[in-house]
Amino acid sequence: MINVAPKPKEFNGNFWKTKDFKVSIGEIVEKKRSEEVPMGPTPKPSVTDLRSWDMKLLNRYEPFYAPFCDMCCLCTYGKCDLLGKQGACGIDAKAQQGRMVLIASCIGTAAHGGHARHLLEYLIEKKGEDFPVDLGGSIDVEAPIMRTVIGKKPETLADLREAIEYVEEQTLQLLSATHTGQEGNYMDFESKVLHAGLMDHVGMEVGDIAQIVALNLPKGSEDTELVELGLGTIDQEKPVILCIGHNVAPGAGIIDYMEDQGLEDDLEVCGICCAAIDITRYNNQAKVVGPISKQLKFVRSGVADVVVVDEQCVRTDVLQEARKNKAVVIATTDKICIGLPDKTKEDPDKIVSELLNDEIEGALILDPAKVGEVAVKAAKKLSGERENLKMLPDMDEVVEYAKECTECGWCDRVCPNSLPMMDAVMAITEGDFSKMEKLHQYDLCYSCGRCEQECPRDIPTVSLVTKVGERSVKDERFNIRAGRGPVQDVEIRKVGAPIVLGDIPGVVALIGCTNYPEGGIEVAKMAEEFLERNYIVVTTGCSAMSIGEYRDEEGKTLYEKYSGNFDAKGLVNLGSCVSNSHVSGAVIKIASIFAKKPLEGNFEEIADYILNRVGACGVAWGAYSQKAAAIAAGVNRWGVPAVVGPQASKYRRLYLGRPDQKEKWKVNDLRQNRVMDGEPAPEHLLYSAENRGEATVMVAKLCIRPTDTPKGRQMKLTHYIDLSKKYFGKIPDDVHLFVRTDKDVPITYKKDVMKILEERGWEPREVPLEPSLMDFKE
Amino acid sequence: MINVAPKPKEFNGNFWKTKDFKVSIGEIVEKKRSEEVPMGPTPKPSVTDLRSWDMKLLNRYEPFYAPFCDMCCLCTYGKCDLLGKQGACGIDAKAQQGRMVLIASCIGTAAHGGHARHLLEYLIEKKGEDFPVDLGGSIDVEAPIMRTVIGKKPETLADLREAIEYVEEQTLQLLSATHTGQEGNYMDFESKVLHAGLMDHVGMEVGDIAQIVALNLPKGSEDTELVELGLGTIDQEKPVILCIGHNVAPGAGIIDYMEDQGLEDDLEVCGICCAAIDITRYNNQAKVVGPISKQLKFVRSGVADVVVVDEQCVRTDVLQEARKNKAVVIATTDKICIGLPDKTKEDPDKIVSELLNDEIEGALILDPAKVGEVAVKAAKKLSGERENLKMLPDMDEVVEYAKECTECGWCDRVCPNSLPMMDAVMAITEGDFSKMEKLHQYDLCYSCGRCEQECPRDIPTVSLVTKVGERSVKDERFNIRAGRGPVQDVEIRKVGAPIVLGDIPGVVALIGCTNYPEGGIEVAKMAEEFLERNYIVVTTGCSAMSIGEYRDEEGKTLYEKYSGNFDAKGLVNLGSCVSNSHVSGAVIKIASIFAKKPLEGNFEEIADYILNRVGACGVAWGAYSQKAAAIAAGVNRWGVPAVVGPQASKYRRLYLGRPDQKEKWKVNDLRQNRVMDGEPAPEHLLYSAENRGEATVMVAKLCIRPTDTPKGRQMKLTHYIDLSKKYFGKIPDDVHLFVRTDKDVPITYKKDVMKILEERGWEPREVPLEPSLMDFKE
Amino acid sequence: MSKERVIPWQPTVIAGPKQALLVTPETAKMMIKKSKRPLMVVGPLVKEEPLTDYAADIAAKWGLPMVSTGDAYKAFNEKGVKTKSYGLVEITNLLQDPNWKGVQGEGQHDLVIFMGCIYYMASQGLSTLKHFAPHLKTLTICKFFHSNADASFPNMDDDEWFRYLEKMKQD
Amino acid sequence: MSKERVIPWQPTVIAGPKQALLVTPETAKMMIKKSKRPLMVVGPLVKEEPLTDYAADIAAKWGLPMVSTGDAYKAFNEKGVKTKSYGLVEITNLLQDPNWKGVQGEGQHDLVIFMGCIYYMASQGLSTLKHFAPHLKTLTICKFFHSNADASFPNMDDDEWFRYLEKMKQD
Repeated sequence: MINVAPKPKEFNGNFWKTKDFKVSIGEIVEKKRSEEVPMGPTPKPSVTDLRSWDMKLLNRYEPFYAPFCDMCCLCTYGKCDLLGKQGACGIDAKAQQGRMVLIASCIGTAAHGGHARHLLEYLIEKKGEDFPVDLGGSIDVEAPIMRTVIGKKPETLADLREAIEYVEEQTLQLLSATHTGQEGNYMDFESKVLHAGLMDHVGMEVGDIAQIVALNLPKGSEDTELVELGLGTIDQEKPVILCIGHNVAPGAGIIDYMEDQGLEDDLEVCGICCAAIDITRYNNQAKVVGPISKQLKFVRSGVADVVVVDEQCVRTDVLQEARKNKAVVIATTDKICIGLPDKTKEDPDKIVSELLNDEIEGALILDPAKVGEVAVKAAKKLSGERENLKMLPDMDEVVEYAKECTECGWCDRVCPNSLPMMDAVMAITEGDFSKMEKLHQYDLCYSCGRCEQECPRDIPTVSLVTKVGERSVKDERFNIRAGRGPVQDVEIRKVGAPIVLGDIPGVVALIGCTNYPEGGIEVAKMAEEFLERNYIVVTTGCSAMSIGEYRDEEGKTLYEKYSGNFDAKGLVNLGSCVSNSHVSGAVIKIASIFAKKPLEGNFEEIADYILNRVGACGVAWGAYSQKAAAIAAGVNRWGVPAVVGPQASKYRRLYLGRPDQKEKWKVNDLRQNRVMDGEPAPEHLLYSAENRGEATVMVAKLCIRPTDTPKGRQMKLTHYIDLSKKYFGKIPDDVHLFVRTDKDVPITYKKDVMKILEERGWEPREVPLEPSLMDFKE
Repeated sequence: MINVAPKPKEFNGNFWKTKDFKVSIGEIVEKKRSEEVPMGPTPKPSVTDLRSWDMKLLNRYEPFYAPFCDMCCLCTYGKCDLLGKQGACGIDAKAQQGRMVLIASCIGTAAHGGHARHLLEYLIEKKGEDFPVDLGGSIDVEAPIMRTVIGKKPETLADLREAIEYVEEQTLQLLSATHTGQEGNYMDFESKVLHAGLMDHVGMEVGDIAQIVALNLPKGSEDTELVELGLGTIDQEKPVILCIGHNVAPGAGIIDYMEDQGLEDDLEVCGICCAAIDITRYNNQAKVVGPISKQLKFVRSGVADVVVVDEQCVRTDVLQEARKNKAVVIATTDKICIGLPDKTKEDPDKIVSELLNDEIEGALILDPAKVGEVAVKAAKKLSGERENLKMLPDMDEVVEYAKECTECGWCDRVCPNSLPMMDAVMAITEGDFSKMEKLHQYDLCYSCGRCEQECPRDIPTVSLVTKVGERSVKDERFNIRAGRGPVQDVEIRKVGAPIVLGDIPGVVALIGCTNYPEGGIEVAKMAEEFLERNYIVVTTGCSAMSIGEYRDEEGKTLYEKYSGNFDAKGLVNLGSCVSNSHVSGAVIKIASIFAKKPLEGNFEEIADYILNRVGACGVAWGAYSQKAAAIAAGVNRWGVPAVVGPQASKYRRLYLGRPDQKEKWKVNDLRQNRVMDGEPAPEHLLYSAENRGEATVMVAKLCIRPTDTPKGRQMKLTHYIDLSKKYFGKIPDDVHLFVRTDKDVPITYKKDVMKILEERGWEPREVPLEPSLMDFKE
Repeated sequence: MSKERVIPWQPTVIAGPKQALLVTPETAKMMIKKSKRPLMVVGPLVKEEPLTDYAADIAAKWGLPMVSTGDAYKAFNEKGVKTKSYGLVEITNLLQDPNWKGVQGEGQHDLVIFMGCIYYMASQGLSTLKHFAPHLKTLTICKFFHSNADASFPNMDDDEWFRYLEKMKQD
Repeated sequence: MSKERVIPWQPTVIAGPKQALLVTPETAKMMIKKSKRPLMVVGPLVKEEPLTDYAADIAAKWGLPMVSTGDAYKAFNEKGVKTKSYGLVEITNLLQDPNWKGVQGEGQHDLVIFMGCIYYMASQGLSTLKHFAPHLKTLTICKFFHSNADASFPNMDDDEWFRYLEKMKQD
């Protein structure tokens, strides 16, 4: 790390004291810059403007559909059975799947875009439209997505508004196409899905940049502080406020109020999901409970006195669950009003009194500052009163409940993961708690609660898991490096060449939820595996938390073991969900900073560059929601492949390549102006793996790119073969596809590989100099 | 008709010659007007700003859910069975239904809003941002929806852009709430549905006003010309261009090109769905084929040489169907690209040649002017070539096909309406074509094609219906009054009092699709029934067409028989789908012009006024799509009830009142400042009737309002009783609920009603002077 | 045809794991006998004979109060059969309210027998009751299998159906 | 439990009117015998004994080429059983292409027997083949009823399943 950039302002527990001062760090950016940049062909592309690029991608990576339902129920002509038939509107099964994926992607885009707009308007109200978008001196190419897509760099918060308006406009157009009697072709639905994904990335970038600059979150510093994580870190003696969701504003309101009142040490503020991440970016004394899989267990454990929900990934039964142990629920955004009375204009003390006297079930408070005051006051008052509340059944009761079990087995059948809940319950009746404890460990059971809902004897299985697992909770003391925001330009300058040439074997982005049995530990192990192998590992959201919940043999978390640099062996926590924009942002910056490609209006050229040259791969192992669909579509359109977990097969659509079809891999060599044979690199755009072993091997393979130097390719193939041997016990069957000339053959595996090459009748082939899917220039 | 307003400029076949001249009619509107108006409490309301109004409505008209599926399949936790259980995210069955309705309403809103934005940008490109929104001298309160919701009147096309941006922003926020882990309460989902409906109405108003002013469509004239309608009106000897969809631009492009080239008499331009309506508003020489139920039959009949599809309500198999008889398909918007190559930048002659030589399957042309040139040239060339193409099986073949039938009966079972297709097919084998002809008549079968898809013997049942029905086609020569756009202020001035006092018994709006067995004739008969009874009947879209397809005993269409005035016995065709905004617009104008309520930012007061005073009722008899859901939610939020057909039970949700619960009908008398007993008027907000008889009686009942004068009430009750006697053979059981004092008792039925009153222990009750759901002013 | 008898008449009405119990007239009658406050709902598809008679006779035999939906009231009224007229969605809405007092004001019903409503609309109404009216059972005696009911006759042709209805009139 | 045997193991996998045919080992073997180019696909859930043996023996008995998914290759390889390794989604994608030449390059398969893939993921893959691969039949011999297959064993406990598998090894 020689090129250390000027560090952004320290963020710490006291920074809000100065948060109204505008701080200038680094050089003043030349205001006219964006005007001088020549504009590419597609600034603010409409739905059809990038269709030709989409068709190139989609012809190579054909949509693979797995219908989740044979029928369509979207209009009152139906339901129509589409199995081998077209519906009453004429639609066929493939188009219908594409349509459902488009709806999901629009919903995902709406979640991020809606959040970004909401947050932006709040921040503009606080800071003014002209508040500068200044990410500090070490980041010059701020907002690479907006630069490319919108065609200019945002200088102020108002400029971000222009970007989000564009997202809103386009998303409405896209959603419109899902109406009955609109789009009818699956390839066009997919093109629209990809556009929705792109809009999602613009929306996420708007959201994160707005909060970074206006709330002075870390601005790309590689050594943000370690923040406490885990149930064991929460001091249950204090009043506890739990924030669930994704919007930093209410959490910031709480912290601001505590600071104003000098109550920093009197209460615990903790978070679940991205709200946790973003609150700790705002203030590192807040604590992270963990990812979404902890939510029902933690709420039911009764530790939290006040539960503040904002938006996204909040259990819709949170009110009902919190009421069980008399915790107070405050809803804070229009997204989640859960039927609560709107108390935004009410006097805070009156609200507190109504809440505590059970006059209202909870409160909807749309003003973050008022949320802060009410939450703190309510928590302080409640904390004492709730002390003697029995939150969970005691161990005797657990046994009594277990004895109710009739072994009908429906708990196992409705479990999304077919976990052996019945066995665990029955074992308890015999005094064996280990099976239930196993379900708790590493969130093998992510406590969705379907077993409990199904149980004909009303055994509260989630409470049983929670109670039995309780004894290990005190040991759950981990940490996470606070989300840093975007990657710095200097880092890109340093790693651009090694990535494009293949010397750094790849950038692996572990993102999204970890809602998969043992999903957290599996993500952590993937991180460890690739870190040990010199990959750059970036992470966000629940994956970033899950990685922090794992300790290696020496008892260190990976955040303690590895640096936060965007460099080989760097473990980079970018931040929350919206920080996923910095994943695509980083690869775009490689094109911009390293390859000096102009970004503005140049989507296709940039995406083509990334697809063919930047060995990056996303992993969303436990992703379950529509946001993940949109994020994946976005990274895919930027040319980055992604691997998802088995449950993601229920997203209905993957993008799979066909390595057996040589013609699919032809590339245009733009340097030599001719069509050349290529290789399946990357082989798939969106791939669902059945288990971690398969996923790990696939990630290594998907980091291969046509522009790898022989040295780089050797290294990538070595990792690919190593991992294949580890998980499959063999050299991969398809290794010959990725050997262009004998210089590519990894030295360690030379003999084995050469034998395979011979068996397969391998012949060396010419390496394209500038492989591309773009048309030749006329 | 004394107060005749200055007529808008005649529209006719030649008007485009002058269409670039700006025409000033009537007085110049005072520019400062909008600035001077005091602003109400909710300009540009956000999702939660009107929540309190929604809760008032929803508490009275509780959501009634009929799940279409027990499961939720929206995230990969699932599918979850919600029957008596909550899902993995915590959601319950009611919230899930609300969520699905919100998704549908957002999609519907997106269809109109997306269309409006797309059209607006096209028109701004053509006319400039500063092109004035001038609806002529007889309309002063233009854009009543925008005035109320946005808080100002649009002066230019650019002002419309501000309105549509607001729609886009809000819709994204609403869609966001459908994401997994967001809203969790069904009442809040419904509040959001109502907001989506409101956004839909803003979007529709933007769309229609933009096209009216920029394309100089009729501006509220009550005597627009009659336009030819029906298959029999099309001269099949000429080349035929068929436009399907909702966007006027490509159709206008075709007509402009024909005019430029002097080809007006050489080709037939006709339309299906709202494109037909809007093209005839642009040029009255175009012809209307009919509503959506004709689509598959007409395409398959092979009459059209070129099929131009734009957006909405286009069969997704249109390409496949058109290809069967070598018709050429041109797609013209991003909404429907159906996999066709984008030829927007190609030379028109080259496109024509590629199309005719089958080099391409069809073309996507995003430039309306180019669509015009290509469509006309292709039609002219194709027309001769296609002459000998066998479009439909001949009658011998029909019999041969019928003989294939094995009487498995699955055609009947998959028919959305359980029509007796099998019997009709079998009858043919015995030489009896009457049963099949019956299916054709009045579009009893609306030719969705599911029977055909299901048939194990591949009998092309739709072709059979089409062929057998062909002989009656030549008689299908009807007319429709061209869509007039908004209601004029002078009309409102005249009818405001009679409507609010009840002297005009009601405004019945017959809107949306007529996709219900015999839906067209049923809608026409409803129109006739209410016209004869002095109601004002307004209509739009496919309903307006269907009304034109009916002739009374004297052989007259209702358009010939009744005037186009917005007055008692007036049959007012407002226009296309987007003209539905003028339905809510008209009732808003009653509040504005007659009651002098300020509109700007005053949503709740206006809606409350409408709910309690304006006896209007919508009917969407054959509505099947998401747009209809959004439109209905919109009229409901404005306080207008709606009756939908039986198939609309598949929309999953109605809003039903409970006349048996007295406390639900209490009103605040704002004049006397006290709570008073009320009456169930209107009784329901959204009601699905099982057949036309039930619907007709319900419509009459739903026109009753608390502010009816005794005379008005007598009249309304007379109609209600008349119709109940006609369809049910009895005086309604609930008539006593609507008699406030004995002055309300209809003279004709005095004896019967008095007897009922006695039986029910009826007591007279005080009549509120200013009944309202709004809170008392403090 | 055996499988075809017990899948929804409109096959895509299938809504989830729960399916109606297939019943014979005997079982159906047992349900009525066991019920404390049964109700019969007849729709416009029984406006024609012999269905009006069957419906009226069955109701008379078992002492079932009758609700007519759509415009079915008229047909029954003309035969002197007393029914109470409701919209199908109205009566369904009332039936899902545990606090509703029933058509006779004596309390919510515990069994509702449907006959002759439009198939898909009845399916939707039955779905409402399946989800939100755990306090009552639904039985359909149409010639169509209604998977959203608690109990339903199978899909049948007219002949068989009439035999079923005939049996419903007897003890 | 009779009904519970022939609804999807995960009950919400129910996708529409079409349901798999319930088969016994006898019928399953008949399907294999009738097939010209069968293929067996084994997933990671058969990595443990006695399942690996069962799978290998059945394949050997009927001369079925084997594809292993996930990381199942290793378990079979270690026993000396030859399988070809594919991702479950990869092999499904190839199977839905009528022009694919099959694992042995001799032509697309006409029967695919699945065993031991993650239940819901297999369901999804079977849905793909149900919709888009009319050229082949799917058979599952897991202990779970797979409604998206053309033919499936019922839901069973281990004992019964092992008896079924034992029978699959015999003529």
